[in-house]
Amino acid sequence: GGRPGRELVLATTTSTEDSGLLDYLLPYFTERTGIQVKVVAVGTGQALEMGRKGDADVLLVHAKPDELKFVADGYGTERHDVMYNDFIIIGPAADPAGIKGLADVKEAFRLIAAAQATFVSRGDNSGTHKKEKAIWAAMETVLAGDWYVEVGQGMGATLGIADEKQGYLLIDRATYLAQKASISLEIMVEGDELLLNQYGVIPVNPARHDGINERGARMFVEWLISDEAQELIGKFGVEEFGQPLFFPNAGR
Amino acid sequence: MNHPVAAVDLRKSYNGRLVLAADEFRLAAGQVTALVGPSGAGKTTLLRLAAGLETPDSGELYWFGRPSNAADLAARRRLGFVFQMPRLFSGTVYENLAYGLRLRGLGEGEIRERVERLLQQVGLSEFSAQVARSLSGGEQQRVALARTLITGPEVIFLDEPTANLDPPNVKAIEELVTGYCREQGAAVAWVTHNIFQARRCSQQLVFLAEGRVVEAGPTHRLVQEAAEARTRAFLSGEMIY
Amino acid sequence: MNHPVAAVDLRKSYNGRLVLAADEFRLAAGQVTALVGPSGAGKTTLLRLAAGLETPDSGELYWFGRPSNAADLAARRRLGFVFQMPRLFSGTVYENLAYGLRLRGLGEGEIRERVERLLQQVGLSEFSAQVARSLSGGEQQRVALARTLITGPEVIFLDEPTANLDPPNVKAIEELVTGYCREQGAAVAWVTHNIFQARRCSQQLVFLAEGRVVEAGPTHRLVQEAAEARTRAFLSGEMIY
Amino acid sequence: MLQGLREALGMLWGGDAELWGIIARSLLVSLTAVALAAAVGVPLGAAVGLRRFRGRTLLRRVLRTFMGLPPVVVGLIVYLTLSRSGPLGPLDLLFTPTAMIIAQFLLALPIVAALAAGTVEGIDEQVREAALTLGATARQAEYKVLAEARRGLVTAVAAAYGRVAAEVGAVMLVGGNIRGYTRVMTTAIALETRQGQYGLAIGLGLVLIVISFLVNMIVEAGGEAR
Amino acid sequence: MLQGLREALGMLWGGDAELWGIIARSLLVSLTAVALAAAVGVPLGAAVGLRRFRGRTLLRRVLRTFMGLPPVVVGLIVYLTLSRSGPLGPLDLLFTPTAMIIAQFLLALPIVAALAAGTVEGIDEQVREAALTLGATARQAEYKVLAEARRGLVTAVAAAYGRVAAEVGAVMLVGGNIRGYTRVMTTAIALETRQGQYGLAIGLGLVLIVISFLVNMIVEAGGEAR
Ligand SMILES: Nc1ncnc2c1ncn2[C@@H]1O[C@H](COP(=O)(O)OP(=O)(O)OP(=O)(O)O)[C@@H](O)[C@H]1O
Ligand SMILES: Nc1ncnc2c1ncn2[C@@H]1O[C@H](COP(=O)(O)OP(=O)(O)OP(=O)(O)O)[C@@H](O)[C@H]1O
Ligand SMILES: [Mg+2]
Ligand SMILES: [Mg+2]
Repeated sequence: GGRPGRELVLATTTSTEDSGLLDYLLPYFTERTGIQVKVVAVGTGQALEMGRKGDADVLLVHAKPDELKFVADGYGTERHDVMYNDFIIIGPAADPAGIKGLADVKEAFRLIAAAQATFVSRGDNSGTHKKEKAIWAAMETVLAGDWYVEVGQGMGATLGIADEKQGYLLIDRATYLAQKASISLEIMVEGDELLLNQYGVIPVNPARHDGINERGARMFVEWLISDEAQELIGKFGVEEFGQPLFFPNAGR
Repeated sequence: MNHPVAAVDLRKSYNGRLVLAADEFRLAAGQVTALVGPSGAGKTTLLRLAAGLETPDSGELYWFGRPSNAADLAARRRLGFVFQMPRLFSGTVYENLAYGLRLRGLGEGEIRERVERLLQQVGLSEFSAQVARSLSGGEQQRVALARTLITGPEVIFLDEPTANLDPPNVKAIEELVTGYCREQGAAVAWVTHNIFQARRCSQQLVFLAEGRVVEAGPTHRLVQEAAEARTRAFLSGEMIY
Repeated sequence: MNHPVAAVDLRKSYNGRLVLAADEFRLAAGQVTALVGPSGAGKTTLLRLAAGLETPDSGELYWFGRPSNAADLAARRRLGFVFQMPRLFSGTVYENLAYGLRLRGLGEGEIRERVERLLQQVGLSEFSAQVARSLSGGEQQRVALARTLITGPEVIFLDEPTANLDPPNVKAIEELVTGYCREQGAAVAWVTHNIFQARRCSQQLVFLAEGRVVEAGPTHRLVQEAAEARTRAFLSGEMIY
Repeated sequence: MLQGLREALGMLWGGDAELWGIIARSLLVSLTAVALAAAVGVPLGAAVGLRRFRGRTLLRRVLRTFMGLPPVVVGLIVYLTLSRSGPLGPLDLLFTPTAMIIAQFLLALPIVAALAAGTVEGIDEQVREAALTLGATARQAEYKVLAEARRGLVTAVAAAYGRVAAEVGAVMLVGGNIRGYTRVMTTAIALETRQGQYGLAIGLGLVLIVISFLVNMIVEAGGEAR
Repeated sequence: MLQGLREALGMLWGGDAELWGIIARSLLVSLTAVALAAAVGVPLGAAVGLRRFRGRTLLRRVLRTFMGLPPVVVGLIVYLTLSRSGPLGPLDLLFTPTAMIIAQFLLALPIVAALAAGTVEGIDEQVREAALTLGATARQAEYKVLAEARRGLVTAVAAAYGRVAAEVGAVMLVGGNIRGYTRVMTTAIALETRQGQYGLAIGLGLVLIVISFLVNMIVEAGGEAR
């Protein structure tokens, strides 16, 4: 079989679609190449699984260790950095744990745990969740009790819950900015190097399945890390939010 | 005389066709009023109107001397109706008979006693536990009658209650109903196609045809000197079918 | 003589109670066989078994000289059944009559013609477009009969087909059925509680009681010299109810 | 996939406290919601099926349409109502099992009512009349019709249960899928799916189906018994 | 919320091509799925309701249970079947409207069948016997029962339509919610919800409900007509 070479299936995490980045970016790609991109936005784990099963031609995700393993296992042919944004800790204005303005995430986490202040976790093994777990792992906190709420949902939904519960939350800046207007939580901690959120692009290995759109995937990767696309990424969101949502860093 | 049911000028049309126009209709306490007439004459319609199951297009209806009112539960509970086709509930014969008594709040002991007596009277003692709808046609007809009689109504509307019965059973049912009528002073309206039955059991007779009351009066008088040819033909037994 | 339906040793129990045990039962072509007997005797059960609507616990059944087989559509289509309670389909009277003809692939013109003829014969010409289930009891009974006769069956099972009819209508139906039987050479099984009807219309008679064939034979002979007291009592008209 | 099923079964046998907790919570939420929907929906359906009143046809059509209420929309409406900034915010019900019951109740109600209406319409007017002539009040006569329509009502309730027990959109929104508190079978399945754990997701799905099967058996038995 | 509704209606009136495309696609997918489910489910339900065969009780119970198939699980099973690495991979149906129709068909089938079975059981055995004595084949007699059960069957189909038209879990998985290709009303609503556009999500939901209402009216009219 095989889809017509004009179509490409891109599996990606919900953040790229929900932020509007892909709707903004893809028309340019289609114009250049004539290739229609079919975006399937799912959880990170699900996107990788789609790649393993050969149901997507190319992946755009943000869970670097998993991505590297994916390529090492032979499911993908290569991996390129595309862009990054960063995670931030947001929380209620009252700031019961007293973390506002801290530069050290670990210190912030420790204070939250010590105060038993409500903390809302994605709890879904997504890139964001893994980042959060990595930070917790550095200390000996027992993640149990009413204060630690594991919701098992996407970023947007988790943000809604945190806002309702007036809890702290680790969130990617793009999602925060996109929904900032409708919530009351404020930025507490930002800027720690630990909080970088790297996105990568991976063409699925055509050798493992019939019908992978190898050529399309290659063109997509090449275009995404090209100067044109990188520049577009850097401009996205500036008009609306006064700052970019993603920072291009291909080849850097 | 005491007339628990009285109606004036009842009219009913279906889809623009007038199927009943009864100037006067009364049921006397302690008497059986036979309703006879051709198929489609309006006998069932008249019963249904008189029992409040159907709303007349016009006319007046009185129950126990007062304007009828379907919301008047107490009055309605003094009426009983046995449909032309038995409409038994799912469940056993016992449950069918017990239903009306349960509604009236009787205790289970009293219910059992009454059900057993009634079933015996209609010859169905052994069928108490049988699924009612699996009974034979004639058996179902008797259950339907018993189910109504058991509630002790003062007015009973019977729509061809013995149509599916053999002669001995007809005899038993006739005796049961006329006995009840006499003893309880109940008013009975009894639709039948059997002229012998009408003669045997009724004191009053109403002859309907094409939606109109052709003739009405005491049965013995009409049998001897009906004014209308059709009534005479029917009552004379000239047509015994 | 030609017997389109013949059965030997038919037995049927419900919930362990034997309700029918008929050693022999036959229907002769061109003749009406009356089935009489008390309510619950097993008349309906016998008809249903003979028509293949019910499976006997044991016994043999032959249709047109061959073992009966419900899957044999051609044979089944030569049988007709009129139920004790009319089971009309939703829709109009016309649609009810047309149904059997449509199944047989007749054209709409032919259907209309036949329906009109049959409706006239049962006195329901004006009711063609009425919703069948809104008819009066006797009207429904006639539609049920007409719906079966219209298919031209060679064997007809009639379960109390005139129970809800007035004398003139009974007369008309009797003439219709006996005429059909004679002219078409059809075999007719006719359950009735009316001894006059049995005498008038049947050549053969079967008297059932408590699930057994008490007596069977030519009607005129049984009327004169029935062996059993019960049969005599019934046939003599001593019990006219 | 077999692997996932094995894993799910292993958790069951192994007495995995979290899984059993999820199962218990699912049953609690869905059964409560359906019980409430039956309590309101059966009388409502009976009224629509049996009574003649203005707007009856419209109401029936609305109920039928609402059999297809999108769970996400119901979830959103409940969400916005219970939200801190919503009219019922002070009750503090958002992200609780109660909120999930409310949402599932709203989904189940039109299903029970519309199917019940259809069922009682099928039972002949004759039953109602017979009951009336035997001395029943209008309400008692309706009840008799319902009793005769018992099997159909059981089917209606089973359909509603099927809908809500399988539903994920509404409970996800108003419950929040909070681990140990509002996580139920369907939201757990959705979570496993998002993580690409298809085997485990299907395994949990099979467990859910088996539960539904058992619930159905019990409900049916209840319907036959009376 | 009103704002969102206004926005949704504005898009409708404004002839927003994308929205109208989504509506058309939703109708195409759900109506096709339900039509297929009716074609298979009505005869299946009739068989379960009317025939006596071994395993009938079990089959009926299974159908009832499957009224509650979790959409996500059905979606996953269809996904794994149609996946490139699944048995039907070569057909290349994943993330197509066809895949969505298959998933919704599987969800609708048990609903149609179980409700149809309940409905025909309610129609008396008497109708079937009457048809048989008038010369119907076993099949024709069953058809007559179905014809008498018409209104109940319409309700069954309406219930199934309601289920699939509102369903999001299965179509999201097997369709992928691809813009302009497999995005339907419910997946669009889910997307808006994820983006926090609650108003617009509810607006779209109301549009979906209005569509269901119209579909119901048409289906009902069809049921009365015959
Ligand atoms: N709901 C209805 N719609 C239309 N016509 C009706 C309706 N009910 C009764 N009719 C008609 O009204 C007439 C009188 O019916 P009714 O049942 O009162 O007759 P009846 O005297 O009881 O006849 P039978 O002896 O056959 O039972 C009949 O011709 C019947 O077709
Ligand atoms: N399905 C059934 N289950 C249990 N008993 C049954 C069933 N069908 C018939 N019977 C019983 O079998 C007996 C014979 O029934 P059948 O209908 O043949 O009587 P019948 O002679 O036609 O009576 P009728 O003149 O009252 O119609 C009755 O006592 C009836 O209760
Ligand atoms: Mg009548
Ligand atoms: Mg009989």
